[in-house]
Amino acid sequence: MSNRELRIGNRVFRQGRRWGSCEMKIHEHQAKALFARYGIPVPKGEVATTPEEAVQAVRNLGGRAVLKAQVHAGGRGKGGGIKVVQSKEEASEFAAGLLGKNLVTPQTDAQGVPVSHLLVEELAGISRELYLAVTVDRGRCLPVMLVSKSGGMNIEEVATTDPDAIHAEPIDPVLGFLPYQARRLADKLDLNDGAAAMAGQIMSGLYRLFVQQDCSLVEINPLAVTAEGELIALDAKVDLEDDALFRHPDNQELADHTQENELEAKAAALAIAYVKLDGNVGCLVNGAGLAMATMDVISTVGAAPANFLDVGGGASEEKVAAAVTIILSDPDVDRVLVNIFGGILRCDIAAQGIIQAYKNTGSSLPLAVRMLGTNVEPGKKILRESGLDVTFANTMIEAAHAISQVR
Amino acid sequence: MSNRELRIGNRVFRQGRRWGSCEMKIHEHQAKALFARYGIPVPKGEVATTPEEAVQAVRNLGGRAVLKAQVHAGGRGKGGGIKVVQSKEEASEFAAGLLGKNLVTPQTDAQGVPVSHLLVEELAGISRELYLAVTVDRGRCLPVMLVSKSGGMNIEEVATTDPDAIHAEPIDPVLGFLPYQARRLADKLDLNDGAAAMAGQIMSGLYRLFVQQDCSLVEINPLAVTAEGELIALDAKVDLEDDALFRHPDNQELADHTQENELEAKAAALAIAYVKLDGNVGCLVNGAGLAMATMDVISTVGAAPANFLDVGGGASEEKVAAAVTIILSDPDVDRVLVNIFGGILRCDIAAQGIIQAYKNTGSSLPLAVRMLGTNVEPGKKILRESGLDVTFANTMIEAAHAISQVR
Amino acid sequence: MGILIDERSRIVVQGITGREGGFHAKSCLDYGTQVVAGVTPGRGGQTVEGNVPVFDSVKEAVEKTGANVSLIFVPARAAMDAVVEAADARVGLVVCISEGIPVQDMVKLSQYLDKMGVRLIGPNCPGLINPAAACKVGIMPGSIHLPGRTGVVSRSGTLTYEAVGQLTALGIGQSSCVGIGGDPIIGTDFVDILRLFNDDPATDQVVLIGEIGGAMEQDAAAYIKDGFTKPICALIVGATAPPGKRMGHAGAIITGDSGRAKSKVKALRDAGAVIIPTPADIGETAQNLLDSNK
Amino acid sequence: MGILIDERSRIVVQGITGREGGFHAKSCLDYGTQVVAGVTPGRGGQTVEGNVPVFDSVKEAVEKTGANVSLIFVPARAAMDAVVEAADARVGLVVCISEGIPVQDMVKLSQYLDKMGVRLIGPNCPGLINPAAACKVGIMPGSIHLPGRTGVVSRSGTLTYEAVGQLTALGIGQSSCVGIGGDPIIGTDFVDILRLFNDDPATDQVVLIGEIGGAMEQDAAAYIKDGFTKPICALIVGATAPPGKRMGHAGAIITGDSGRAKSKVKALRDAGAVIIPTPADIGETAQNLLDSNK
Repeated sequence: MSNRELRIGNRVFRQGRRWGSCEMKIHEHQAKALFARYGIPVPKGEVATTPEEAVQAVRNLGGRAVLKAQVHAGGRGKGGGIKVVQSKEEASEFAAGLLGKNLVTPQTDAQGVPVSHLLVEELAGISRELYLAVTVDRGRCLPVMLVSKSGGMNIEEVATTDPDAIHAEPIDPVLGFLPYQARRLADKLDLNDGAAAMAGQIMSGLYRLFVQQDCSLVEINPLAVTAEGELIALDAKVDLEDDALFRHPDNQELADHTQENELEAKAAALAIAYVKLDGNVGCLVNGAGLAMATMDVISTVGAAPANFLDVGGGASEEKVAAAVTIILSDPDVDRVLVNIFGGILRCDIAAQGIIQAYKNTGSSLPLAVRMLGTNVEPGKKILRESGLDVTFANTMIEAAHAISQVR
Repeated sequence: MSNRELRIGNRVFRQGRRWGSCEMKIHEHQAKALFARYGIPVPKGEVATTPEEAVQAVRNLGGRAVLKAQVHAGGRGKGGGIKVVQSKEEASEFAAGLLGKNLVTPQTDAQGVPVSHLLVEELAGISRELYLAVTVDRGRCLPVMLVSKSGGMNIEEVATTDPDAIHAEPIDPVLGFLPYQARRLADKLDLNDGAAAMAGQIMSGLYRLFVQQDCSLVEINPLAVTAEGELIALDAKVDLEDDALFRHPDNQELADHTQENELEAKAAALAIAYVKLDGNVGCLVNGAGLAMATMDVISTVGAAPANFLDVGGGASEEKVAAAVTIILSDPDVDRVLVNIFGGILRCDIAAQGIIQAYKNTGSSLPLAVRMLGTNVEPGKKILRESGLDVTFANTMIEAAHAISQVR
Repeated sequence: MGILIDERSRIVVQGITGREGGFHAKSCLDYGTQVVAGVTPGRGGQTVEGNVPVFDSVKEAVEKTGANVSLIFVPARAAMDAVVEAADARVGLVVCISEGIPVQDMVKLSQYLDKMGVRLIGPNCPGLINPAAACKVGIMPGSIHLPGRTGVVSRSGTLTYEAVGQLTALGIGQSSCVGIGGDPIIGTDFVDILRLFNDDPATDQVVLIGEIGGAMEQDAAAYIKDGFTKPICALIVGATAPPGKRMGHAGAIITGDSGRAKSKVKALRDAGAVIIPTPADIGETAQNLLDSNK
Repeated sequence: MGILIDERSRIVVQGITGREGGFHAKSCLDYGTQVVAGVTPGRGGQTVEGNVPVFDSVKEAVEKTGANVSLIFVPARAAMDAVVEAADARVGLVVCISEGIPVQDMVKLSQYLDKMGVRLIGPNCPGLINPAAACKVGIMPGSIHLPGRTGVVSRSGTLTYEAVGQLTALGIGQSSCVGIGGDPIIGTDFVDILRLFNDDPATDQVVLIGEIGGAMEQDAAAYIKDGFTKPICALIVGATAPPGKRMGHAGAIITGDSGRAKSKVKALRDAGAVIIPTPADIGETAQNLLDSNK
């Protein structure tokens, strides 16, 4: 599934955060290993990195299995990243066709994401597919357990088309998730007594995982009811909160940077919020709100931003330089708009960072610069004397007009 | 230290519970093993069950050590249960003189408690002795961290003679124990920066131990400041809450029933609140308050209760019979007063239990019975027809008079 | 009148299909109490004790029957869950008979109930009764009570019955009797109940039964001195409990000593309460108090 | 007048000896703010920025200087501790500039602050300013502000400065400006601030700057419809953020799409707010609003 908010009516269940902060995604097989630690049943499976390992894993599972590409992207099924195989030949062929290649799904860009691991799992006889998740209810400021009988589907779609099919139980952080809440939710899932008790244990484990590992989202979609009436987590999604990773050194090692856009990964490593977009106007802005506003204004004058970029509040000259270097590394960028409102970040620092990046990259792309606030005059002076192709603007809209008129 | 409440002015820090519920004590060496798991520094040491093991342990520690009898009683030092030894001969002699024997301390009865384990520990160079504990503040309904510079002393005495020497920091259960609270308390202990940081870590570990193991009290007395300015827990007290032991199956195995009065242990195993006293009037009562009131009334008429006993609310016939059997097993008892106010416990059930115990033990001790409440008439009828030597009374004071007049 | 419960109280019994829950639900019904529902998960749809419907959840019980007071008999391990379920179902008064709730669970629970504005009586308590309203929400024997104008509040269970028995024997009726429970952390304390009695026009005087341990009686004394306007007599039991005796696994601790009982007696006397000399003198002292305030 | 802070506000800066804390403490002082104390554990006894005394604890700072507002610059990992320390020291208003507090810590913190009745602005916010009182508790450039009668509230930092800059350029002064912060869980939301503006006699109209993500603007719309009595204009930024794009490690998520921005705009317009068409039109729209309500 994609990474957007889940909303039911006017209630927003956070599955993502504002631009400028982040979740760390992990692979399904890593998430399932965490599930197992918290007593949540998962299918028997092995991770394969070569076709030979995949064949051996299929053999270990009795000759039939499901192979699942391990990528940080939803839509794997539609993209051809999941296959049920009935023989080792099938397994070998599928694995060879994916491992070391890029997988394109409806949620990736045209380039796709590299596949280096396959999860090979036993097949389960499924009678129904449920949905189970823990995230934070932004309005109530509380964790919330979400369940639905409509598992296996995109949950945002369910929330839009049939909001009553999703049931939410807020969780008090002192008390934790209580048995009566599990009973209430299990009741919505039409389970028999045994499965309801099992669902209660799974919910309780899922909540403990959410809290103890500092997650922003844990999700089981689908949670299958097997033909035998057992429950099993067929998929697993665990998003770890970046801001809390310092408490979990082990989890930091679960990161897979091959799954990220190169520029975005570079930016992330520097704690710069950067999102690659389709246009040609590179944007250096401080503050997520001002960055979005700048994009809006650029669009207003008929131009197109090449990126969202928030260089952050307390940026140093080096950080600004790194941000500008990332902007200039984007081959789509042929001009740059700077919109800095000095607060914690001082304009003179920003100016020096810009110059440093232009020098280092040898770039000569034209700049429209709008600066205000702390140390604005020294900042402008530094840029004015730098020899760069700078047009100064007093307002956002002036800057947008100026940059759009560059030939 | 003894097991009474700690009170500072009108504030009561719970170190014990009302009669009728209980804490499970564990040995110092077991408590120190828990300390180590929570990062609280303890002296290097070994447990010895024979003089040979004690000698070997002293040798392992370099020829000098402190030997400490492992008993569930305070006042070990005064009772001769602790000794610093400078040679293996000394160690052997001291160990041989204690192991397999009973140790009498100011807090045991004349019989003392058996010593089967010695803790052999390295010696620390001590410059100061501090006090540190976590328990529950009954008034605030919150856990509380207690510290004092007056470590190594009986803390109730400190609380009485110099209450300002004890500093308390209540802990919010949602937030846990916070660094600023550690700084505030460390500040009261006159520690240098390094030791203050270490104290903060110890406090934080002590709180996590308290919460995660469901303790009613964790205490370090003394927490020594060594000559090198390090902190180390020289003694360790961990009381586990009985009511929460179901959550901690491992901890249940830490019980040492050899340390308990035999009748009290028997009663405890049956969840009967029983305390052996000095008198001759056995008391069977339901309810802790009524049991205390009964003792008070017996004293009023010049007689002396042989025990406190609360048979509990939902007692079955078997449980009542067991309670009466325990009363009759006390050689000091030559008469029995029954004071039952039927609520959850019905009088007829109580009557049948009494008769069963008298039959099983073949006892013929006289009874004064006062019964009221649920099913009182059937209860009296059963006793009246039992053939036992029963005097009925309508009030507590009548019953007390009746039993005191038995020859 | 009377406090906390009256003719409008509609009781849901959590754990009604258990042995104790069933026995005492019937006893409450027999006394005249409106026991309108029971709750046992998985037993919804049954009826018990004549025609009391059983529901799977408190929420359903409240929606279907208008229950506004809960009486809890579930095992200790399920008690926190049961109390929170009642609080979340907007039951304003929860009476928890269950004993053995871990103290640290009570710490969490008391935080939560404060936040929710829900009053808990207990745990490990006999409950409360309003004889004039024929409303009994607890395990006390109803037959010993007599409608009247004396309030009773106690930390104890059976000792409360003793007190009531002595009052009734002298014809002194009770406006309300509340057993607040003996655990270290309880939902409602002496001061809370005294405030209610102070504001209750049906209560002329109060009998308070305290004991050694804790400082709740001292807190009560402080309130009596400052804000309580009615005659009150008080008993402290445990004066003869031997001090400082080290207990075995069983009995925990003799938390107080006679000095402690004395300090409570002193605080209460200094605050203006009449002291009941021994547990055998509850009725007589209350009678004297009545006579002297005529 | 103005909201939350004024001439009587006495500021303690937690983390005053750090680079940012020191820089902004000075900037607040220069603006005229009474910065009466700083706190850095272990640095008590020093003075900084002229004669601001540094204390080891907030409690001491409050006792010695009468500080009643805290401004926090400590690193994210220490921020929860700093906020609670301020709250426990009875500081009624806590402004947390620090960013990067884990969401689950904010869950706990918001529970605690509710219980304590302490107001938190932020975290991850620029703070607030009252130009007429020359009181600035935050990191905004003071020079762009002008005393006046328009209130400003925003989820953003620099975008707030942008809004203020446009207002001041047209001579529209501000009664108070509050940046509430952009995190998923924050201490004070749009509705809280709108209520204060509604009751503030010094505020004639309000500029609200929202963005995509969350539902706080919809909540604000509901309140504007029901209870807000003053003219208000609103901007929602992020309309051109592409919907549903999967982000890398860095940027997390584009949480909204233009539809989402549209739904916020619609809710606000339906509630009676005047919509600011683009981020370049904040000043002009506010001017028109002023003119039409003369």
